[in-house]
Amino acid sequence: MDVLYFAWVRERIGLPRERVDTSAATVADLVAELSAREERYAAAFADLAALRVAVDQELADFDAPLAGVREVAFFPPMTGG
Amino acid sequence: MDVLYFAWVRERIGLPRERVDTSAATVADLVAELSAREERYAAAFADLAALRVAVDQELADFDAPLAGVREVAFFPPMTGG
Amino acid sequence: MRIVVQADPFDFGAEAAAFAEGRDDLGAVVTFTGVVRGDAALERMEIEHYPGMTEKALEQIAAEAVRRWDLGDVLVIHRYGPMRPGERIMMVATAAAHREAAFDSAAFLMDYLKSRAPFWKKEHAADGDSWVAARAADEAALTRW
Amino acid sequence: MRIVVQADPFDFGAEAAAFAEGRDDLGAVVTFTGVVRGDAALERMEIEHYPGMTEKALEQIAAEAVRRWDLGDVLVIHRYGPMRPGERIMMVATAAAHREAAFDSAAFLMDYLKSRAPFWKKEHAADGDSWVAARAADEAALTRW
Repeated sequence: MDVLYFAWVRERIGLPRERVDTSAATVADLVAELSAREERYAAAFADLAALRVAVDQELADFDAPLAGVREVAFFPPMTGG
Repeated sequence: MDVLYFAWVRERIGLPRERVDTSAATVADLVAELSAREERYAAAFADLAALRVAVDQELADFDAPLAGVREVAFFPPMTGG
Repeated sequence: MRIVVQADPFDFGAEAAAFAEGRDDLGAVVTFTGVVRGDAALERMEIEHYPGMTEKALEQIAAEAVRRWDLGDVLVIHRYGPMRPGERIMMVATAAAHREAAFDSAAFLMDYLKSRAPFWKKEHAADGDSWVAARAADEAALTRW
Repeated sequence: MRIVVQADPFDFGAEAAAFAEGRDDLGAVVTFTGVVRGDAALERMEIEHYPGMTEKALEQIAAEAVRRWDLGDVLVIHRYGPMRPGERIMMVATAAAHREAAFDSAAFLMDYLKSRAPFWKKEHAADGDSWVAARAADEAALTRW
């Protein structure tokens, strides 16, 4: 699936999007998998309360299932308007 | 003093303004004086709850005093905007 | 603060564009525009006002808004005379640092303008003329401020 | 209903003038405009967004406003990319028969847009860059709807 990062999450991880092959069942499992990879991921995901997640471009919770999902995005709380 | 009429009060009385020489102490006294004059005044002032009054261009109550006042206006509730 | 009472139409786009233009201390601008609503029978609307008192009342209402909220600018334009359905009757605009003050003060201006500024609307229709009655809801709206 | 997401500046005056123009069933039109606020140190603001999701989120928010209020028209324009202090970031416009619906729906659109549409602001200042933090008050504002 495609994993996208925005704002300071993108800056901390160092890339805007990547292709991830995973068998993670939920968003939280995916976060654990990425955090185990490298320090920059662990740093970006250190405080989940400061993060928001979208699954296939809809806001979702960290326990959302990933079966059939094409795109997951991580970002800080939004500041539009 | 000048007495002004607006909207249907003006139409009912038949003129937009007139000069009135009066010794009425309050707006209510002036209303009684005008109503005693002619039927068209009595008709216009029949229901004071449906009327508003301004004394020297400020909204006022019917018991407002008239000493030193130059201009009194009678009109229905306002419908601007 | 600018208060305009006039018979002529006003250019809403130009007024909206010029209001608080380039002010970088004001993050939020709200405008409200009132338009003549029509139905099949309405031919025109005629607005009567009280010259002298009208300007004074609008200035007092705008000054009260400035006293209650931290506003960078306020504009009120209100027409009188004949208007057709679809024409713009009036506008208000408010500008503030944040959106809450801009929204609340614009709603406040409208509530007070509706019931405290000396304008009266008469509808001229195919089946006769009639003065628009004040809405009880408009008077009631004042109690929230 | 029109939703626009673009990098280019938009012509606020022209958009405001064209919105609901000549519609004689809509007596009340409200616009809100967001402007880049500056202080001495701010050189520019950069807005990042999530192409695809942004449009979808704005459409859902506008559709929800149309579901809750009887609106004749809705417009949302939001920019992304670099902007200078004083520039217009975005606007919403709503049109309804009466002012309550126009005011409430515009405030609703702004509250949801602030916290539910995927935009992020970064300030570039003489003394460094920083991401704008979400305000607790903005999240709290959603509970009133």
